[in-house]
Amino acid sequence: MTTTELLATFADPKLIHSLGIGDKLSAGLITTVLGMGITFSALVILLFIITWMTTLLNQAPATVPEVPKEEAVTKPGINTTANDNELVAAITTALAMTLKTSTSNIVIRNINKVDSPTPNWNKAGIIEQMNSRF
Amino acid sequence: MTTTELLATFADPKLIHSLGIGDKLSAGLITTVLGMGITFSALVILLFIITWMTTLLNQAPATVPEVPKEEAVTKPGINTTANDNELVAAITTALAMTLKTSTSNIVIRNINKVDSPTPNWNKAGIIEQMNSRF
Amino acid sequence: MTTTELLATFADPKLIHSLGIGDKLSAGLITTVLGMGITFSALVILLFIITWMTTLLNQAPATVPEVPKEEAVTKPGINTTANDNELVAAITTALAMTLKTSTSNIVIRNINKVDSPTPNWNKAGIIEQMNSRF
Amino acid sequence: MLQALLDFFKSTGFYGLTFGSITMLAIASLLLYLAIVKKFEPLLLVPIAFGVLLTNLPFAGLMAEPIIAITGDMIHVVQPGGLLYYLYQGDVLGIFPPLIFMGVGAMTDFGPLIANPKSLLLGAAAQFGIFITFIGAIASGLFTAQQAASIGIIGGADGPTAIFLASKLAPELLGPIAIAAYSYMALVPIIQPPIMKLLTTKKERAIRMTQLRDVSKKEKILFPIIVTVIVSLMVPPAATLIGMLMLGNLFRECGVVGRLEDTAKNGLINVITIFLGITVGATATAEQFLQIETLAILTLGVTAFAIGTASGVLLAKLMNKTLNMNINPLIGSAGVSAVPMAARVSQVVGQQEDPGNFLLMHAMGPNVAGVIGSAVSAGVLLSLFGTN
Amino acid sequence: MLQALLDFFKSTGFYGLTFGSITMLAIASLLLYLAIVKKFEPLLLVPIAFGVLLTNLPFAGLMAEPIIAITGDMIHVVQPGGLLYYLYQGDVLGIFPPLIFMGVGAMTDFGPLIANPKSLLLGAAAQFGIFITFIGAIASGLFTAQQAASIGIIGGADGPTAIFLASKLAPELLGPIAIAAYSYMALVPIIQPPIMKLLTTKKERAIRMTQLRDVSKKEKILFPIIVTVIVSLMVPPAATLIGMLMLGNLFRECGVVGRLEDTAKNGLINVITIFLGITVGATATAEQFLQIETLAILTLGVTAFAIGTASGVLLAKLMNKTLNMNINPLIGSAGVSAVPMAARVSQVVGQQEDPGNFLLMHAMGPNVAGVIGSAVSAGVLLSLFGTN
Amino acid sequence: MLQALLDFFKSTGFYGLTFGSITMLAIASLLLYLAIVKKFEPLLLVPIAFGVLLTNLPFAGLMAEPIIAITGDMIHVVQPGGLLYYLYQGDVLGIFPPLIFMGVGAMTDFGPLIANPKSLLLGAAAQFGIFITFIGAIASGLFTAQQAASIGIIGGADGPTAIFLASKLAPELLGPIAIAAYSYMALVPIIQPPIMKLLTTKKERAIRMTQLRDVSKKEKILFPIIVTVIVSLMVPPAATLIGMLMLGNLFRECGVVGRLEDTAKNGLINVITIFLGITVGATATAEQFLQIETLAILTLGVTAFAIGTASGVLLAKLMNKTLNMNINPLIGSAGVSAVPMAARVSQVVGQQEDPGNFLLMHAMGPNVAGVIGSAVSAGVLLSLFGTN
Ligand code: NA
Ligand code: NA
Ligand code: NA
Repeated sequence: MTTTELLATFADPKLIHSLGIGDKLSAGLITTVLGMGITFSALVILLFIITWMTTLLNQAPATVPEVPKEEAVTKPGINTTANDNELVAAITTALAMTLKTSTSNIVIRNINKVDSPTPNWNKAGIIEQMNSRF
Repeated sequence: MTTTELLATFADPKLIHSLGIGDKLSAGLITTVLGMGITFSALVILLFIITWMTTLLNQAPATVPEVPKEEAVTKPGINTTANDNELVAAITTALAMTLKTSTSNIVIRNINKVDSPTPNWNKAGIIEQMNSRF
Repeated sequence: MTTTELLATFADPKLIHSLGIGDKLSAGLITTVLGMGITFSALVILLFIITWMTTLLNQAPATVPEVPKEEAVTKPGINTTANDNELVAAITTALAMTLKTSTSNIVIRNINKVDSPTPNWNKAGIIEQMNSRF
Repeated sequence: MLQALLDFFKSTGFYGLTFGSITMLAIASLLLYLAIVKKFEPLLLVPIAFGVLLTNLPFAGLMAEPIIAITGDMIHVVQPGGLLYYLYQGDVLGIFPPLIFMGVGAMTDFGPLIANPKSLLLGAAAQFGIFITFIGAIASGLFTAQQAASIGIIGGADGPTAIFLASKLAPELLGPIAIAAYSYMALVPIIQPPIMKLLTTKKERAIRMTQLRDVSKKEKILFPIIVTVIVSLMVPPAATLIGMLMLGNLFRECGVVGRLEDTAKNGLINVITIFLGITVGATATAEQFLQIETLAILTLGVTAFAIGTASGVLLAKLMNKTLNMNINPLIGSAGVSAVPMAARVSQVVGQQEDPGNFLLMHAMGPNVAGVIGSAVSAGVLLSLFGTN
Repeated sequence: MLQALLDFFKSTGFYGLTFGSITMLAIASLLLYLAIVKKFEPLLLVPIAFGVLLTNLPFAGLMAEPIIAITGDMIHVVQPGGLLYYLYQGDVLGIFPPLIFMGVGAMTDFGPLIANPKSLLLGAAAQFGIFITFIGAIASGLFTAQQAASIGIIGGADGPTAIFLASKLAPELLGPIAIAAYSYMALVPIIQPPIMKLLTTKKERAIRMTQLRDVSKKEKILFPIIVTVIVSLMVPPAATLIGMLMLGNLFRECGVVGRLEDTAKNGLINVITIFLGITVGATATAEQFLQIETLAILTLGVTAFAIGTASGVLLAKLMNKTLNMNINPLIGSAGVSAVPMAARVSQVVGQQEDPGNFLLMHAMGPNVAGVIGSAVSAGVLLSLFGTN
Repeated sequence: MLQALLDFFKSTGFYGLTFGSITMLAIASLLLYLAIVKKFEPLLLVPIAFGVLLTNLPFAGLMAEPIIAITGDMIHVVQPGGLLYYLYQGDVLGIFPPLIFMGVGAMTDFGPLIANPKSLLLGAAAQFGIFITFIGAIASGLFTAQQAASIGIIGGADGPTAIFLASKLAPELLGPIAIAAYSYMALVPIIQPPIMKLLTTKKERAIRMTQLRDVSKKEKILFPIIVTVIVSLMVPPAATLIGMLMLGNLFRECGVVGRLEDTAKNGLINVITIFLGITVGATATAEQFLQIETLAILTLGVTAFAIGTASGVLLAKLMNKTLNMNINPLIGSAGVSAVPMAARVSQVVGQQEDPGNFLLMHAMGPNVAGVIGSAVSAGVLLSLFGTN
């Protein structure tokens, strides 16, 4: 009986009882070697790839990682402006409501944002809700 | 071929390839006219009905809208009393627990509710939970 | 017709219409007697068992109920030690991070826990999360 | 083009509107009014009412059955069913009501019942309404035993139990039964007080009860396990409802699975309430609902409530006289369940006699006992008239 | 042993890798990059991209159909299907998109639309892109009417509507259509502004609109009920989407079912977003996706967006001229939906002309009207080309 | 009447009680005691124990299969199945375990593993217990290869993986396997320390490891994607478990889908934990559970844990000697997973030697690697012995 045949018989719940204890144990051993071999191979390959990835990523700690972050913030420029302007709009509206005057009578020229640790889109309630809409 | 036949052929994935490009485009145009026509009609009808509804509702701003609100609060009178009395009961119980005396020794005659923006049934934890039971 | 036959006919949606109003009402009465009888029996048995349980549990109020509670806290001793030690570890780490020194330079000898009403495993964020993992 | 427009008109709902569907839309609006403006059990009446609305819009097909083809060992969906058809499977297969009961269990404090187990008797007595109404429904000649049982259960004043039983015994009546059950549960503050006052003397209504003892954590943990075992052994078909109710309660009381308790009584029960509400409403099509049977169900349902209320009060009086107890009979009416409304009604009616009398906690005992009681009665009816 | 190893190698995914599957893994990575780094609609693109990844891993079988055997009255599962196959049933049976719409309804404030109902016209006009693209798809000769309709609906700029229609009319194109719809929705701030500026004068862009009136609670409660009834009667196949959108909105506005509103717009929509995202992505296998049709879909999709944008702007101009209104035509483009991005674009482009001009709330009217509009158009397409 | 009462008695559960079912009720009580009083993995043991209780109540029928009739192209439900039968479909179809893994991924910080990737070797070594136990189960002569594989996987110390594999290879053993897996996971603080001390010297246990470096956000985002692709290509049948674990982790780390992360690790995982727990418990009927095989499973399971623990410790020692590393071998035992208990045990045993030694974070590396390791081993077993 070849290994392949043995394993096939071993894997068939209806045929396994036709195997002797020796054959069963051989098949069990092959399973173990295969199983541990593949488990180790997979995790060793992962080990190499992750080590390689971290080496790549941490090679130029000052320049590379920073770039995409900035990109993400500045590239869709219209969007950032949008957020700023919306913030202005929201604040204007709030002020207007407080002062009981029409929004169009107030112009806020500029707002200095204070950085906060929450993600950008989470800042104003309304904007957050809008973004969470799809 | 009548319009109906054309559309039927057009709508059948197995037959559509028997149509010439002219027929297909005609069917496409009919679809567009129907589609935009119905979309516009539906939204125009909505436009009229909503305008009509808002006119109705805002005709008598001071009287009509108030009535059902009051109704809602006062009609099921037993219920309101119940809420008040429960509130009394809850407060009495809390007081009693604090004062380590039996509940029955304390009688609270009246409580002036301070209006809060949360719905009525949300006021006391226990009442809220009871209401959320079904 | 025996009672069993009557009930069987009564319970068959196709045959019930063959019964006269008298038979139907008899069957209805039997159902009521059975239904209320069993409902009462079940709740009366519950009544006895719960009374018996509460008597048992409240017989020795000072000793019996306390034991398992203590057991739960102290038996898996390693676990308790683990929690304490982890607490030490967590605090050490926090201190180290504040002082910008390595963890291994600080040794906290002992911590007096202040009892809190939250369950033990809920105390430190990280431990809580770990426990909620399965 | 004109032909196409005409064809299209024939496919609009306007073309399919009947007197029946218009009536049902009006009923849906009425239910929405009661739920939103009158705040009658809104958590279930809003979804139910919207389900009634959706199901009666001609050609919308939200409850359409799927068309499938079976070829050899392949089941192929030729045309999917409507959204509500799929959600409705949770009702007809008996999945949603027990899951709602799990959430109810996680919300319910059985402490008052453990402190005063005699409340169980009142919770049993109030189920009398179920069976008297059953006989009434049989006597009307309109209903089979299965249908009569499903109508009687309205008197249990427990929405999930009513839906569970009706979906197993008489799914064709699910719509009117569910609507009746939830409407009457909302109307408990109007239905019960006159009956309670009629059957009690001024003196009885003023009885003050001794304060309930504290119940230990251990008792509260053992309670759901004991109830599950005993009730399920007595009445196996009640095991699903009682078991899930008590599992939810065990989550609540055991103190080590806060995450599961929270999910059972919030996220999960809310999702299922939405699905159950819309789909139960969606069974109320014009053809099914606008029948003489619906009128009979509504009449019998309110009778069931009334008899249940009366039975609870009368048993409390009987217990006072024969067993020399000191029970305010007003808490007997709470045995119909309709938690917590019925208990609140006991409190309110009691305080009309004596403003310093606090019956709420005393009434919570029979109130939660009534939930167990009607689940047991539903189990008996299932075992007598179910196919299993 | 060597034979066993060889057999095992043949069962690894490496053995099954093709140029197509590698390309799809690259596309999945690109989508993840866009979602995570560029923050393009991450809530849907992350799950979609991961679904694309999982489905293109050879032999992983996450979308495998189950094998069943039917013997007499027994249906026996010989081998269960893959995880994503089961979750995908929520898409093909049309269950997930309406439930997402319920959550969307619970999040949406229709106030700006009720305050200015003429927005409805702009929301209707923007659907023009759907039908022009439909004709384009037909003219390409590549598609059936069902497929063309599913492609056109990308112009509706509404993910759930696109998935609902495509799953019913052309499930074989679901992957590319969903990916195109969500990608273009994310690209709205890039696609729309040039078109808006091209079609408007400097003076038009600077028009200031009068402030919107406050909308009463009662109007907000009646609105979802009215819209459901009217739209469902006009276009019954739109009832599922519109009905669930409006049920969610009723939960929000009626003020008595806060629990249900919360669940609809948080727990439930999140779960379904995950399931819908992964499974929609999982339809994009190499064999299905790497086709000339996908390129056509991507091209036609962006055209649809552009035409929709233009139609909205042009109708606003027309209304100004013929009806003597004072509408800033920049809010017309918001009618394509893509809520709230398109409304924000109106605001931003407007402020580039006049920084003191706040169009956001004015643009929200056409924006939410566009959701209704595209659901109506989807209903028309379903009634023309669906099997029901 | 008497006959009716007698008939009724025969329908009560008392009539159906056997020695077996009473034993199972006692086992359920024991499990509840362990879960609630001893706090052994209560989140899963409470539902599992309650499932055992419910399934052994005679005639309650919570796991009853539905009776259907197939006529032409119609599938008609003659009698619905029990509640737990329907919920159980999530187990047998392999839906619940991967969804639990998604939530686990959303809770897990793979940072310690990325900072010290050599932990992966320890996570691999600890799977040795799976295969030695497999051979033991085969040698016992009681089990088929499928059953032996499902028993071996208990040594993986990962509940969802064990349930996933057992439901595919040997659903008839699901109950005892799940109960053994979760019980032994809870017993890790008792099973592991003696073995760890036996195999290490005092000096080895006192080794202090260098502090772990910080891991950047980018590494944490790339990690789940890389693991999914590599593991799924190597062992395709592991793709479902690993893919969902990593999707959950990507939700967590990518930082732009907080809503989905929250749902995956709270609402969704809680609901599924309840359903999975009760239904897994419900497979433990007296007939299935009270068998010599169960005893064998319990014995083999604890052996698997012990061997896994030993293998991890021994490989760590080997790495120290041959590769000249500075690894405290106590962290090797954490490779069996049982997150985070096994890592905590490493910490505690280490501090018994040197109270100033903090191994917790170092042990988290092998600990989470063990989750990946056992999913890979499960994939190998599936590909060798599964029907696909
Ligand atoms: Na009741
Ligand atoms: Na749209
Ligand atoms: Na493991």
